[in-house]
Amino acid sequence: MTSRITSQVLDQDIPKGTSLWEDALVRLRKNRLSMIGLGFLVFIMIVCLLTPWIAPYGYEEQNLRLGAIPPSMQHWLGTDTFGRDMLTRIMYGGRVSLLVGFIATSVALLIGVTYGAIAGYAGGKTDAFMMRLVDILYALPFMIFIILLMVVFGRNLLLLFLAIGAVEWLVMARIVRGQIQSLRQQEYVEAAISLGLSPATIIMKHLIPNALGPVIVYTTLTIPNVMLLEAFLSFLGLGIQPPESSWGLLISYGVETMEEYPWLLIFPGLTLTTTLFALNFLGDGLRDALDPKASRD
Amino acid sequence: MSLLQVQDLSVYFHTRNGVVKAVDGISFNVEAGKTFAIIGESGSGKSVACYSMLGLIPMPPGKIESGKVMFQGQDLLKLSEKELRKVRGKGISIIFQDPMTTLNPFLKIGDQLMEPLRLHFGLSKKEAWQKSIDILEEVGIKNAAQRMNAWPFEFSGGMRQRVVIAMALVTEPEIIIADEPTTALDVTVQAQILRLLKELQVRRNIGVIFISHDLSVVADIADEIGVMQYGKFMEVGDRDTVFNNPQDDYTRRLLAAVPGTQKEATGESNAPMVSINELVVEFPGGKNQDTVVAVNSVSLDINRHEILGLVGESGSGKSTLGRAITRLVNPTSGKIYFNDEEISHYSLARMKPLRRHMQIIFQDPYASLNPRMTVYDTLAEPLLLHRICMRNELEGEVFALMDSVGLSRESVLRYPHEFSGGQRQRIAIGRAIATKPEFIVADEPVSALDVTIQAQILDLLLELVERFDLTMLFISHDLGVVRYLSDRIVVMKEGVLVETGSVSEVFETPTQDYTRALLDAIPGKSLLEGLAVPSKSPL
Amino acid sequence: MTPTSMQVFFKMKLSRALIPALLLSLFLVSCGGGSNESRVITGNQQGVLHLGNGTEPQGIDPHIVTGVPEHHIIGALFEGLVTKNPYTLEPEPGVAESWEISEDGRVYTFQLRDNARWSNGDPVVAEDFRWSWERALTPELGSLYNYMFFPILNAEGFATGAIDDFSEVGVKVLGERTLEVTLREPTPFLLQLFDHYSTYPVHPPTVLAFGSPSDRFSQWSREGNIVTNGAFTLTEWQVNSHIRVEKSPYYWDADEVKLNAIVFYPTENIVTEERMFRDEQIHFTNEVALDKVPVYRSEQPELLQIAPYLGTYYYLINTTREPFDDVRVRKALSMAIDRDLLVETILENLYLPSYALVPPGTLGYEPPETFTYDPEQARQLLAEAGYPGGENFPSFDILYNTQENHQKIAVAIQQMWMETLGVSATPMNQEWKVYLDSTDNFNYSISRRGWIGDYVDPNTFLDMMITDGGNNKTGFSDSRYDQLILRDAPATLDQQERFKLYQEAETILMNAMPIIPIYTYQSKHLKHPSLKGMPPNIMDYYNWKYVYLDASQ
Amino acid sequence: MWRFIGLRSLQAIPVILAVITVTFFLVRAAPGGPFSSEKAVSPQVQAALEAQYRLDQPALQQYISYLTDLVQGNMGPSFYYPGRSVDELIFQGLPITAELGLYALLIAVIIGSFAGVIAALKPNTMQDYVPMSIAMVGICMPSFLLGPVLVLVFGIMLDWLPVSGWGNSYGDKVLPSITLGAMYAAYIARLSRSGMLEVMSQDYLRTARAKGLPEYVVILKHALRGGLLPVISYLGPAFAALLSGSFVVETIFQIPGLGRFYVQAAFNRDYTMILGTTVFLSTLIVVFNLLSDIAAAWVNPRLRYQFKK
Repeated sequence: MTSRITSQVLDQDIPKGTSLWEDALVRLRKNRLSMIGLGFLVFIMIVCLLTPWIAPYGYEEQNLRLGAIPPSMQHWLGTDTFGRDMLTRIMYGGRVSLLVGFIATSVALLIGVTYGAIAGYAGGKTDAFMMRLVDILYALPFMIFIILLMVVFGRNLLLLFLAIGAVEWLVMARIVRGQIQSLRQQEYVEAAISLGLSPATIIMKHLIPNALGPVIVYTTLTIPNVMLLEAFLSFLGLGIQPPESSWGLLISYGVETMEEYPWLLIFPGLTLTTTLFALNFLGDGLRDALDPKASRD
Repeated sequence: MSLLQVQDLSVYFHTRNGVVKAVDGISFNVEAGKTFAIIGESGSGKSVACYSMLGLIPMPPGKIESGKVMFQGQDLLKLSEKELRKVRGKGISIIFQDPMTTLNPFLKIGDQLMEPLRLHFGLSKKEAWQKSIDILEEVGIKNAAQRMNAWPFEFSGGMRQRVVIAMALVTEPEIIIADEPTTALDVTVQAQILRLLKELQVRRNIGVIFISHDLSVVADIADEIGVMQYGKFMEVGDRDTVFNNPQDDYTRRLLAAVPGTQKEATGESNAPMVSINELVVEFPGGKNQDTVVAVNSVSLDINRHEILGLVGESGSGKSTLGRAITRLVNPTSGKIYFNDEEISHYSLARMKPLRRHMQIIFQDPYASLNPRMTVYDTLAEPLLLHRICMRNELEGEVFALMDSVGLSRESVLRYPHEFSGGQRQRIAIGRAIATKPEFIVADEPVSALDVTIQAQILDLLLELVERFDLTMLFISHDLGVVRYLSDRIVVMKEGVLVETGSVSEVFETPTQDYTRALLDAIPGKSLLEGLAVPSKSPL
Repeated sequence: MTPTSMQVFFKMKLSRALIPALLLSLFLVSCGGGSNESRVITGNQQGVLHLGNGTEPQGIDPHIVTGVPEHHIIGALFEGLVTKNPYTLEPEPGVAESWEISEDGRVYTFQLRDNARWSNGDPVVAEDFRWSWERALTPELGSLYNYMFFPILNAEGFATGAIDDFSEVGVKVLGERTLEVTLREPTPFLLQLFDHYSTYPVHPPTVLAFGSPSDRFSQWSREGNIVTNGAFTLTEWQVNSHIRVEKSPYYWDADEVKLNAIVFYPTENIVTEERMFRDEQIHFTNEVALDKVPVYRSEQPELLQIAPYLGTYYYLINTTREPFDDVRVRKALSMAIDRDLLVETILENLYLPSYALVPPGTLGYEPPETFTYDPEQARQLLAEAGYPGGENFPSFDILYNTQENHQKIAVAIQQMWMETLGVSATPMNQEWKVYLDSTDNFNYSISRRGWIGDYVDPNTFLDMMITDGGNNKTGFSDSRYDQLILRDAPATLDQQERFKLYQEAETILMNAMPIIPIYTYQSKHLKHPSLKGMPPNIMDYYNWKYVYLDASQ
Repeated sequence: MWRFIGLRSLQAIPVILAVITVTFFLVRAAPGGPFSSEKAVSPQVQAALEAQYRLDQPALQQYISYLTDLVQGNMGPSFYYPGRSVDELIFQGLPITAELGLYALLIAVIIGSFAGVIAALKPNTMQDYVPMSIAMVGICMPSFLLGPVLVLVFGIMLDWLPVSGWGNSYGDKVLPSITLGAMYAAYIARLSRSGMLEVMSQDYLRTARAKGLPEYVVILKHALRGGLLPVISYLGPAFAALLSGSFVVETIFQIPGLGRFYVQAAFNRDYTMILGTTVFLSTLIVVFNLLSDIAAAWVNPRLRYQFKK
C-alpha cells in the first residue's frame, strides 16, 4: 500500500544524535495505557521507597490484643493475627517483592540475553554446546539447589534473588537464541559485516534491538514468575525471614485464612495483580515503542 | 458487450493522517480474450482498484466512495459478502505477484488447487483431483499427478507461479486479474510465464487485467493500456498508441525509463583493482545433502574505473561471487586480490581496514536496512567506525551524503519503513559510499524497484561512479539494465563464467546459446526495436 | 480484518458457544452423580471410619518406624501384651490375659490368652514375642525405638552390641503361653512400654519368608504379605493416597470390634484436611488450624475435640554459648515471656501456659512452680548479668523449623524480649533437616523444640536432660540430676516417692533453665457427631476396639 | 528423521549423566542426613542404618554403584520408605501426575489457543482486551491461590465437586486440572495471539479469500496451522514443566503424584528418591523437548521434508 510517510516535524539544522531509546520514549509517551501503567508503577515504587518514613506503623510493631481486625479508621486495611497494620505490611512487602522482581529479572535478562545472543550468533558447535549446558541446568533439581545455597552461604536476600534469576535466565536464553538465529540471516547484518563492524557491535547494535520484542514480552511474564517463586520459597522457609514479608508471602498466608480474615488475602492480592497489570501494559507499550513500525498504527 | 465494465470507481483510505485517494474515479472495460494492462508505480492505486472490486481490501480504513463495476449483469459493488464470494475465484480470479508468499506453505498443492473446485462446483474429491491434474499439465507442470502431493516449497519460483496460475484458471473464470505476475521472476522464466498466460487467454478466451509497473513487460501482451498515477488514469489507449505517441508525459517518462541504450564503453584496461583466480565457493548442503558448488573455479579481473556487469539467473552463483569478493562468504579455494593484496583468507580483524575501500549494495532495500535505525544512525555508523570525520562534523557529513544520494534532509530521523523502496535503496547506497570506497559490489540493486525508480537509481549510480571514480561490479539478471551502464559484461551460469566481453560483443555477437536465450527473454524487445527511445533518460 | 469479519464473528460465535459447552459437558460427565453422597454418610452405613492421619506413614513395621501416624495404623493392625483403656489410660489385658509382678518389681510374668491368633490363623505364642524383641534389638536393624526395651535386663547391652547372646537378655519363654521379663530396675511404667508399638510382636514365619529379620528392605509388611495379630488387617495401601484396614476375623476379641474398616488418609495440608472434613470426606481430622478454631468455637463447638496433651513446647538454650552460659540471662529471657498473652492471642486459647518441662497432671505428677512471668525481675536479672536494659547484648537468632505456628510464636516472643528486655532477636526458620542439623551440632542460640511423651510418666520427659542425653542438646549437665533420673527414681517403687524425686530433679532443671518452657500441648481435632468411642485423653490415644459409628447422628 | 531422533537422544545422554552427577553430590552436600530425626539417634543405630544403605562407603564408590544399578534400570531402595524401591514409587506416582498434567495441558490448549485466536481476529478491540486481560490474571494467579479459591467456591459453597483426592470420587479430577492448567492457558493465549496476528497479515490468506472461501475456512484451514506453530513448539517444555511443577496442586488436593514424592523426598533427604525423580524428570524434559521439536517440524512441511530425507 502507500508508504506511510508521516509528516514528522523537526527543525532542519540540528538533529540531536537520536537513539532508538530516545525515540521509543517519545512514542511511549503517546501510549496512554502504558503511561498509566508506568505512572502506577512509579507511584508504587516511590511509596515502597519512602515506606520507612511514611508507613503508618512500624512493620513489626504488633499488638497481640488487636489481632486480625477488619479494616477500620486506625487500620485502613485491617490488621493481621499479630495485630500488625496490613497497609504497613503491604508497603514493606512491596519493597521485597519489587526488589526480587527487578533484580532477579534483570539478572535473568542480563545472562539470558547475552548468552542466547552469543550462542545464536556463533551457531555451529559453540551453539550446540552452550545449549546443552542450558539443558543440563534446566533439568537440575531446583529446590535442592536453593536449599544448598541458602545453607552454604546463609540466608541472604540478594543471594535469593540471584538464585532465582539464575534459574529464570534459561528460558530467556532459549528465546533470544532463536531470535538471533533468524535475524543473523538478514542482509543488514551482512551489510554491517561488510562495514567492518566487530561481532560484538553487530550483536549489540543490530541484533539485540531487533530481538527485543519477544524479550520484553517474556520479561513481563518473568517478573510475576519470580515474585511468586519467591513467595513459594519463602513459604517453604527458604526465602525471606519473618517478620519481613513480601506480597507473595502475604498472599500465601492470606489464602489459609481467607474465610476467617478475607482482607488478609484481598488487599495483598489486589496490590500484586494491579502492579503486574501495570507492568504488563508498560511492557506491551514498550515493545510497540521499540518497534518503529508498530508504533505508527 | 464487454465482460467487465468499471465506471468511475473511487476508493479512499481513511487513515489517521487523513484521507488517501487510492483510486480516484477510474473507468475501463475488459473484453473477452483481450488483455487490459494497468501500468503504474507502486502506490499508484492499480492493485487497490482491482481488489476493491472483489471486496478484498481492508475496510475500514478502505472505503468504496463511488462507482459501478458491472460483471455478469450485476454490480459487484452492491453485492453482499456472500454473493461476492460466488464471484471470487469462480467468475474472477487473481494471480498475485509473489509466488513465494501467495501459496499456503502448510497445505499441499493439490489441496489448494481443489479447494475452489469443491467450493464453487461441489465436485467430489475424485473429480476435483482429476481436474486439478489436467490444469497443472496445461500450465506445463510435468508429471502433475505426483506433484499434486508436493509442498509449495518444493517448487522453483517459476513453477510456483505456474501453480498459482493453474489455481486461478482451475475454475475456468471469465476474467483473470494478474497482479505483477512476473516481477519476482528471472527474465527467461518471465518470458515463459508471459507466453503461457497469452496462450491460455487465447485458448480459453478469457479477459485479463494485467497489472504491472513495467511497460516493457506488457509490450508484447497488452491489447489496451491504462497508465495510472495517483489513483487516476493518465492515459488509456490501445497499445500502439500508448507506445508510439504517448499523450501524457508521465507515460513518456515511463517509456524513457525503459533502460534502452548502451553506455559508451570507457575501456581503459589498466591494472585490475580486483582479480580473482580459480575461485571456488562451496556450501555444506544442509541435512545429508552433498555440498553445493555455488562458484566453480571462476577467474576474473575487474579493472580500475570500470563497471563490470555480471549477468545470470537466480541460482547461477552470481551473488555468491559478489559476496566472496567482499569476503562475506569464505572462499573454499582460489585467490582473491584486492589492489594486488591477497585477501582470500584474511581474518575479520585484518579485513577491517580494507572494508572501508570495498562496499556492497544489496538487492532488497527492505532487508538490507536495520529497521530499528534511523537514516541518521545508518549513515553515521560507517563514518564513526572508520573515523571518516570528527563527531562535530558528523551531521554535516551525514547531510552531505543524503544530498549526494538525493534524500531530503528532513527525513534524517526517519526509520526505513517510512520510505519507499527507491528511497531505501538510496539510503543503502549512501551507507555504501559513506566510507569513500574505491570498489563497490552492487548486487541486483534495482531489480526490486519500479522501472521509473530503477532508472533513477541507475542514473544515481552512474553519477556516483563518475564523481568518486568508483569501480563497480554490477550484478543483475536483467540484461537491459546491465547493458545500460556496464563497460564489460560477464555471463554466469551454474557457477561458471560462460561468456565475457564488451557490451556490444555480448549483445550483437553472443557466442553461447545461453546468452542468446537471455537476450531473447528481454521483455518488450519489440518495443526496444520498434521505437526510438531518448538516448538519455530525462530524470 | 476484511469486511468478511462479520462472517467470522458469526462463525466464531457458534464455536464460542460450542467449546464452553464441550467443556461443561466434560465437567458434568466427570462430576457424575456429583459429590452429594459423602464418604461419611456411606461410611456410617457400612461401618467404615474415614480418618485424617497427618502424613503418609513411612511404613508399618513396628520395629522400624517412628511417629504418630504410623502409631495409629499399627495400633489397628497389631496388639501388644497389654493395651490401654482410652477413657482411663489404665492398662488392660491385650495378648496377655494376666500378669504377675514380683515383690521387688523386677520380674514380670505374662500369661498369654490361648485364643490369640495371627491373621493367618496361627496362634500367638510367647516365642513370637521373644523372637520379635530379639529382632527389634538386633543392632543391624537399627530400630530408633530400641531404647523402649532398655529397662529390661541387658537389653541395652545387646542393642549396643556389647552382648551378642540374646539369652542373656531378661526375656524368658517359660511355656508356650508364658513369658517372663526380668528388669534392670523396678520400672513402674513398664506395662505402658508393653503397650508401645515398638514392643509389638511380628509374625516370625512371615518376616523370615521375605528375608533376614534385620533387613529393612524386606517386603514382609506390604499389603498381601503382612500377617498381623490386631483387630484389623491391612487390605489396601496406596502411598500418599490412603491405607485401608478391615476387621480381622481371627482377632480374639473380634465381637467387641464394632468398625468394619478404617481408611487412613495422609493429610499434610491442614487447610485441605479441614475442607475434607467440611465436605464430609473424613470423620476425624488429625489437626485443626489455629485460625479455624475460633470459627468452630463460635459456630459448631460440638465438632471440636480439644484436650490436654502429653507434650511440651519449649525453647532450647545453647548453654555453651556466650552470653547464654549465664543462668541469669536464661532466666531473664524465660521470665520476660508473657505466656498468658501468647496463649490468649495468637494461640487462640488452644494451649496451656507452661512453666516446667513435664506437663501437669501426668498420672498425678505436679511439676514444681519455680518461676512466673515477671518482667521486673527479668530486667533486673539481665542487668545483674551485665546487660542493663539489654545494652550491648549481642543480637541472636531464634531458630525454628519452617512452620507457620512456630513462626508466629517466635515473632511474638522476639517482640516481647525486645520490649521487656531490649534485646534484639531474629526469628530464623530453617528447613526441617537443616534445623535438626543445626541443633544437633549446637549451631544455634535459641531453638524451638517440642516433646511428646512416649508413655505417661515424668521420666519420658526428664530423662531427656541427663548429661549428654541424646535429646538434651543444651549442654546442660548436673550430676545430682543424673543421679536422680538414672538411679534413684527407677529404683523407687512407691509412686509418690518417685514423683518427689522427679520434682526435685525438675526443680534443679528449671533453676538452671537450659530450656524455656512455653506451653503445654493440647490435642485438637474435628470430630463428626456420628463418631463415638474416641474420647479425648492426654496421650491422644485411640483404642480402635472402642470406636463405633452412630449412623443416627 | 530417525537419524535426527537418534542424534538428539545421543546428545541427551551426557546431559542426563551430568544431571545425575551434580544432583548426586549436591544432595549429599546438603545438611541433614536421611536418618536424622527429632528423637536422638544413638550412634550404633546410626551406624547400622548407614551400613544398610551403603552410606558408609566412600562417596565415589556409592556413585559408581548407583550408576551401575541405574543402567540396569534399578534406581535403588527409598531411604525414607523402608521396603519400597524408587522405581516402584515413581511408577506409582507417574501415571497420576501424567494424567493430571495431560488434562491440565488439554484445558490450557483448548481455552488458551481459543482465547488467543479470538483476540487476534480483532486486535485492539474489546474482543482482544477481555480475553487477554483474563489471561493476564491467570498469569498473576499462583496455583497456591487459585486452588484453594476454586475449592472454596465449587467444593464447599456450591458443593459441586470434591475438595480433594484423585480418582476416589466422581469429578475430583476437575478442579486440580483447572488449577494446574490455568497459568499455561494464559501463556498459550498470548502465544497463539501473537502467532495468529503474524499469520493474518500473510499473502496466502489474501489468496485464500480471493478463491472465495468463507472467512471461517480461511481462518480454520489456512491461518490456524501457521498461527498455532509457536504453541506447538511450546507444548513440550510446557508439559515437562507441568510434570515437575505439579506438586503445589498435588499437595493442595492430596493427589498421590510424582511431584509430591519429589518435594517430600527433597525434605526427607531421601537420596535415592531425589536422584530417581530428578533423573526421571530431566529425561522427561529432554524427551518432551524432542517431541515438540518433531511435532513442530511435522506441522511445518519444509522441516518435515528435511526429516524424510
